[in-house]
Amino acid sequence: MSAESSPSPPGAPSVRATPREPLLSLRGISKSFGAVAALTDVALDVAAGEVVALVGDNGAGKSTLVKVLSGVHRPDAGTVRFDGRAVTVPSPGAAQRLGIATVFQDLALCENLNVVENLFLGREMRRLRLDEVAMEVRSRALLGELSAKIPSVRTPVAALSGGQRQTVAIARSLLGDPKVIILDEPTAALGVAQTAEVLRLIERLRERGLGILMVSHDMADVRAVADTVAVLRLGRNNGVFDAVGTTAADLVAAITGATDDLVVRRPGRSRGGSAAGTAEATREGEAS
Amino acid sequence: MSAESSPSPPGAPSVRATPREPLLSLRGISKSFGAVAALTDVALDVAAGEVVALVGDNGAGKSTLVKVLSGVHRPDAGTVRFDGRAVTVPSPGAAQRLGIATVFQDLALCENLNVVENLFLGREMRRLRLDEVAMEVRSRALLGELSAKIPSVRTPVAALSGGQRQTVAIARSLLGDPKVIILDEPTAALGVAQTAEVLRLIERLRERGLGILMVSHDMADVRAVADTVAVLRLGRNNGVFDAVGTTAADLVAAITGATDDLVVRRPGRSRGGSAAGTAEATREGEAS
Amino acid sequence: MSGRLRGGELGLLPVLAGLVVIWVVMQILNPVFLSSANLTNLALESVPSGIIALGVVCVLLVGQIDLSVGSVSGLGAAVLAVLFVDRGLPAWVAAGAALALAGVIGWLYAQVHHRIGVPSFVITLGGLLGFLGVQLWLLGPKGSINLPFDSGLVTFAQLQFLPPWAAYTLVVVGAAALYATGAARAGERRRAGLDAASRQFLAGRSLALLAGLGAAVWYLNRDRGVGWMFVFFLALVLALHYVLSRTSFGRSMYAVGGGREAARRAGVKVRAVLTTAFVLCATLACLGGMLSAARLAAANQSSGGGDVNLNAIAAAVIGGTSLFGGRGSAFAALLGVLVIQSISSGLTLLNLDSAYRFMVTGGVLLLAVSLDAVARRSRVSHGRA
Amino acid sequence: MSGRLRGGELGLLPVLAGLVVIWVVMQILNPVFLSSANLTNLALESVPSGIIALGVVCVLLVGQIDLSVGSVSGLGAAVLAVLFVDRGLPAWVAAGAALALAGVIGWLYAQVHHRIGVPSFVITLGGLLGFLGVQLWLLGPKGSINLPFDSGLVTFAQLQFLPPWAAYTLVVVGAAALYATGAARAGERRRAGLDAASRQFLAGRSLALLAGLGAAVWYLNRDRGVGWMFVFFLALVLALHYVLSRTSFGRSMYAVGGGREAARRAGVKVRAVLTTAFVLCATLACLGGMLSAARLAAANQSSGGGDVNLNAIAAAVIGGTSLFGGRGSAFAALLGVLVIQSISSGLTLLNLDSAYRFMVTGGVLLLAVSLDAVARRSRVSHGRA
Amino acid sequence: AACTTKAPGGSSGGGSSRDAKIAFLMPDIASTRYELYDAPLFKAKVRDLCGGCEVLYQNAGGDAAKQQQQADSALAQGADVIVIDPVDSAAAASTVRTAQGRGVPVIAYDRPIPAVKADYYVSFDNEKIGAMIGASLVEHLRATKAKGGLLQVNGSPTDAAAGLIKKGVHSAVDSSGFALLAEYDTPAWEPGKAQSWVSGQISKFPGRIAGVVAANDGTGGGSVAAFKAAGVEVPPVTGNDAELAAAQRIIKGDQYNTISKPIRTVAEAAATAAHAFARGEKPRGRTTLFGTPSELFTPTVVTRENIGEVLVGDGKPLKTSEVCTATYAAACAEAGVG
Ligand SMILES: Nc1ncnc2c1ncn2[C@@H]1O[C@H](COP(=O)(O)OP(=O)(O)OP(=O)(O)O)[C@@H](O)[C@H]1O
Ligand SMILES: Nc1ncnc2c1ncn2[C@@H]1O[C@H](COP(=O)(O)OP(=O)(O)OP(=O)(O)O)[C@@H](O)[C@H]1O
Ligand SMILES: [Mg+2]
Ligand SMILES: [Mg+2]
Repeated sequence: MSAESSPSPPGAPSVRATPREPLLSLRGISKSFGAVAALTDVALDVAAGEVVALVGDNGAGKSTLVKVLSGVHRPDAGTVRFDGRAVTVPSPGAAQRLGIATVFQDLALCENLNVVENLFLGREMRRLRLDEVAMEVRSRALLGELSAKIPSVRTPVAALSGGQRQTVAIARSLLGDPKVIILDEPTAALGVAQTAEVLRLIERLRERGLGILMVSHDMADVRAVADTVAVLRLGRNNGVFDAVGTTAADLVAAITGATDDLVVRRPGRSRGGSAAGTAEATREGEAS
Repeated sequence: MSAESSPSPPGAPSVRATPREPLLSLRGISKSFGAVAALTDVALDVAAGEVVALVGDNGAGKSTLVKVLSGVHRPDAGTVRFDGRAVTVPSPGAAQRLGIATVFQDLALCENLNVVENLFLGREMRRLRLDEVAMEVRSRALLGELSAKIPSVRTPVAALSGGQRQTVAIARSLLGDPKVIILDEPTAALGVAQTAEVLRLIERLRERGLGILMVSHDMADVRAVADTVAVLRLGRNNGVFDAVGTTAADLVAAITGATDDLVVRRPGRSRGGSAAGTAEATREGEAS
Repeated sequence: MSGRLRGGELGLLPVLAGLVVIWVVMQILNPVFLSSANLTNLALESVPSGIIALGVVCVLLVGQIDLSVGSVSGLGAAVLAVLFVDRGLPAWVAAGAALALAGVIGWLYAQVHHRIGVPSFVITLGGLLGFLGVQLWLLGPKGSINLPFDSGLVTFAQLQFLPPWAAYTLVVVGAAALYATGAARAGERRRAGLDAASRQFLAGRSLALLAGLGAAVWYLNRDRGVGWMFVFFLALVLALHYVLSRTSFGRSMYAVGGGREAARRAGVKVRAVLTTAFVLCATLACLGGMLSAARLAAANQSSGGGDVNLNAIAAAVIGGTSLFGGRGSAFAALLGVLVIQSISSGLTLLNLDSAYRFMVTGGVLLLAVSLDAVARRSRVSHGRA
Repeated sequence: MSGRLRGGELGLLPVLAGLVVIWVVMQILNPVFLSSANLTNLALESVPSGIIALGVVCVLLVGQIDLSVGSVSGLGAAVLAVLFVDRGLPAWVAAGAALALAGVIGWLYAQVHHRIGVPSFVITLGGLLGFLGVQLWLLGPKGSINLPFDSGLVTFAQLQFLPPWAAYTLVVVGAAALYATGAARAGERRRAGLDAASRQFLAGRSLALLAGLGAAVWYLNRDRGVGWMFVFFLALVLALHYVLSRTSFGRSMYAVGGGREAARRAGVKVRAVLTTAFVLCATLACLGGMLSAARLAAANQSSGGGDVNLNAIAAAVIGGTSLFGGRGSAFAALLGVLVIQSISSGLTLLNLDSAYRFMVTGGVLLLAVSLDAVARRSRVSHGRA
Repeated sequence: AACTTKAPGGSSGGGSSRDAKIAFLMPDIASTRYELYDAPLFKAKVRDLCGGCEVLYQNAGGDAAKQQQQADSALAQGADVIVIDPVDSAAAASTVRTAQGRGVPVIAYDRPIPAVKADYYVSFDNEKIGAMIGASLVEHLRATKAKGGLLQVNGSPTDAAAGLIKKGVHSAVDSSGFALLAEYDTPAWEPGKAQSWVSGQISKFPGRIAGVVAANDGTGGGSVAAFKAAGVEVPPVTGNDAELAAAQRIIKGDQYNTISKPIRTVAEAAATAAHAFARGEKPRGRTTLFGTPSELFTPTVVTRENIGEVLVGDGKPLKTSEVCTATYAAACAEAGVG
């Protein structure tokens, strides 16, 4: 959480000096899919009680990085340190046992199972005689906290709306007792109230000392909750910014690699008062 | 596009008097899934050259309405008028033949087919001897326009990132020559540049006289491009607003049914300068 | 609970309706069909295929297939006969060895699947051929080995029936247990503030079970009664039902079948689940094969051949198990095998030529499943599209 | 083009490697295996199953299954024999009638699937039984009908071989056509500014084909030569390959198999595609059955029985067609059937006991497919996870 | 058989004292004879003996468990006698015991049931059939001074009857002086399988095959087709069952022999015995085999020489009009048939 408001030069992975050993620390992570180099020599740190936002263009490699951290993909090269120890994350189960919980971009829910079953999948209460009652009570409480709008916790996930599913996926990551939570575009499908709830939740989790890595395309959300913003571009580090004192324009420039604001500022709206450009304008506004 | 800045009373479906016959007009649409009434007596109009935003909480029934319009679901009751004629939309193919193109929230791409194959699925060029060259050229051009970041148009969709897939789905809706385009959360997974490009595209399509129905949770995007905003709440109409002269707070109130702003304004950020509340604050700011 | 009922267990009612239709039609065509004697036979004949079908349900649930259940059942019969009759080992040692061998076979399937990545269709096709070979080799030039009629195995499969008082006691205990567990769960839910089944509903359900099973037992007791082997099969069905619906392992099976990658990401040990499913399937196939041999009082070269494979898989599918994984239940095997055996037994009574028998079997099968499909469909059109 | 090559056609190389391994092993075990005479037999024997497997590829591609290909092929043989021999109709009328009947069967399957929603596994299981009954009924009074050895059908299947000059001409024409189409497409792509295969690559590929096929023809010509029936089969494979890869209909088949709902939403006429797939499958099964009867010079009760079903499905799967739909190709049927027939022919020459033959068949089958799986896997680990 | 509802008795006739139910359980449909000859002939004879009697005919399709099911269901229907041609002689013991346990007599038909004493046994001997076709072929080869070895195409490896035939063939062939080049158990008796095996042997032993001993007409036909397809002259090939198609091949000269079983005699003898049992009598039989009163009949080898006398023609198993169709008319005339 040390302040370093200017981006480090693109290309050279920038590693900020943190006051204490970060909870999660990646160095030199590379991952290719055939000819596509999704990640090249990526470094990233997440400290306890810190919210790190991971931003980048579509296809920049954010989800691939998330999947490496959560044991879905094995990196081709690089090291992962967790809680001070070098670890390998051979499987999603291993990640969970380490204390890394993940909300995937594609949610990874089992469509044929209902909400409670999905929430507790792999960590059912009373393995040999499922405690359905306790699980249902806990599910309702959890979903209530996220102001989820779900018809019934016994609905199969296949029958839920996009936002309802995302809420379930987020709720699932909160079960267990993770030390790090990784959220890949957690609010993409959420309504206004639910988004607010999730952001509030992230802050509460930070206060409880968890490390949080959040992928998002929404600069407003990022700047609202993140302490640090790491930018990926074409699979490489493209700077780490302190959330305080960085404008949305700076971030967008790092994301797109544009030196000017061409991408961001579109010509004014052709008719009517409100220009389409205001979408980004509002997002950029009010840099604190 | 007549101005009517105050919301009609919730409950009674409000139908604005439009200067000309709307391109697409729904009345009394209801749809239940078993015990869940997803839509109840919904009305909606989309005129040519108009961008209508459809907003609502998670599970409000937006996607269900989209699916009814695009022939995926058959409504239990209600009528659809298109281009002045009463029509039924028995299948997605029928919707396309009418001139309704849709980007679904779950994208509905075939994972085993590559990008070009997905784009032209169901409308291949030269049916008996596929014109692969022409299709590939056209695909590249189209994706270029959307500043898509796709490794190769011959990549199977299974290997694309979330945003890349969404771009493909949007591109697909532009092929053919639709009169109405329905976009269900089209920018949810898109990066900043791609979002800007899609909003710009929507404006261009409006200028070409298409009717556009866009579902979104992003009030900034909605207010940037929409002419009219229709609100669904718990499967019912909850007011139709003119985009110009309606504040984000008004919309959010209609969406959540909250009379005060409790949901929207969260307590200020507990530490650091930027409050998490600014996420919504920025979205609400600068009402034009 | 009630949600589960709506979604899951009620899903068996249409198959049950199909079964009833078959029974009525068959009874009209030949009044012997519903005689106590014939139903007693039907119950016993269903057991071997039914047990094999239980195993098939397990592999289908996790999205795999096992084409070799027939061969493995035949191999089990052969191993049992060779060890028990030729080598003179005690029956339980012989049966244990056969089951262990089957377990190893299932484990090997899983290893090949995991390590080499061959689809289970091909692995078990190899097994189908390979273990048929082993079976022939074991039985050697004799080709057929008789199991002694007075051995415990054969009497168990052929002649041991519950005494009437025991059968009625079982029925009463079963109904009482259903009520007790239901009431306990409902109470717990009510205390936790959740919706729960009403006492009337629970009582009604238990009484219905009591009446249904009681009548069945009374009717079967007019002939030889309820076979121990059938009770054993029912116990297996209930045990598997418990595992599938009330343990975290069963939950994982549904998850792996419904979305293997999603289950993996949720931390489910996918490989362990798949391995267990293959092992369960092979072991149950072996058990079914041994009981089939016991019923026949012989193991021979054609044990497990013929349509054992197809019948077992078909029983699972007819009962509502999906070939694509993630949907099915232990009761699917029970009902499916009853459908198949009822058709077969009914047509046997009709004295048809083979040509007509095949045609009618195909037609009736399709009819029975159509009923189920139509019911499911009307439900789906109100539920998921 | 090159992308497609990387993703699709190269995917057959591992199966091809498996085939070569089988051939080498078999040749070592028995030096007659690679003799011209045996390869000529092998080629002809592969045709009926191969044609049936082509149909199976079609249904598997769209995510369905057809268990009745065996029965339909047997029914086709029976209809042909009854009409041609007993009724004395011209061969082409008899064959046409059989094919039309098969088409109707496929269409019926599709209708039941669409309207009632029964899974294709069960429908075609009903068909398997029902049409076996019809076959028995048709052959009824005789059980077995000889097709005259001197009829055109039988000579086509047994004795008609391409004269050497014709075979070589075909090879040259084929290689030239491959080059010409490749060059044309590359040129078009280059003009459109897309990456294209280099002229050297295209020429090399054509020369390799020329050399390979030329050598094969030369070798087969040392015995009877290249059978017309095999050429016919190759033509069918190429035709189906064209349909699958170069027409919008073929594209829809992959789409429906890869994601039925997604295809529907893209405006694909899913029902029409499924119907066509079922019809194609039944028709090809019937064609295969007729050629099988022609090769045997008889249609009998066991035509289409035994392992015809399993062999055809296995051939498709071994060639790399997915049981879950959306992946496969016409060449899968060709290579898969060659693998199966090579194993079967090689073991036939070995004079093994049945017991060993079954074991070895199972083992070799697994081995051949493992090679493919390992290759695929190493590719996947670099590609999609 | 307590508590079984008896079907309402039909019209009584034939002068029998009571209407009986007789179960007639046949093993498979791999050979056409059961559906085509045994069952109809048996039924006809029973009808002659007692008009009100009912025959419950079942075919197990080669599945021993299915046959057991059929026997059980016959008992459930109140059968008074069971006539069974066992799929598996060993497994059928169970059926015999169950039936006898309920006082229902069992007649073993065609194949013996050695493990348990049946009440009666009517048959011709499958092992003997194997020996006969083998001997007939060997004799013919000696007469024509043929050179080379023999191929032996056996029946299904999972069929007990095929095992008996195989044994018989070996007994005739092994000592014949003709080398046994190779032998093959044809899965499920499938002619196509036999054909591809023989095709392979033709390329393995070019010019060295003097004859083929095939265990039934289907596999024999497959063997003939293999030689035809290889473009090689067809050596003498045997068969068994006297199928129509085989008769045509023999007349045409494509197949050397087949076996005509006195099915009528056997079926009628079985019917008579069954009827006697149903009336509570105990027929004695002519001999005793496996401790069972038995009647054994001798089958006839059919070749082109005697086909007109024993197989085709009026009052014989096959009708001239069916055998001598247009395609075969000339050959029929030549062979003196019709
Ligand atoms: N399984 C895979 N196989 C092949 N290529 C893949 C695979 N997964 C991702 N890729 C490629 O790797 C690159 C990075 O993908 P990734 O999903 O990490 O992007 P992202 O940053 O999450 O993008 P988005 O914002 O769109 O979600 C993309 O070009 C994608 O096509
Ligand atoms: N196929 C279905 N079967 C059963 N219920 C369904 C189905 N589809 C939707 N629903 C239910 O209908 C309601 C409306 O769903 P819909 O997808 O239309 O919501 P939405 O407004 O699009 O929400 P979101 O913003 O989360 O995408 C939800 O409660 C959902 O659970
Ligand atoms: Mg992503
Ligand atoms: Mg939605």
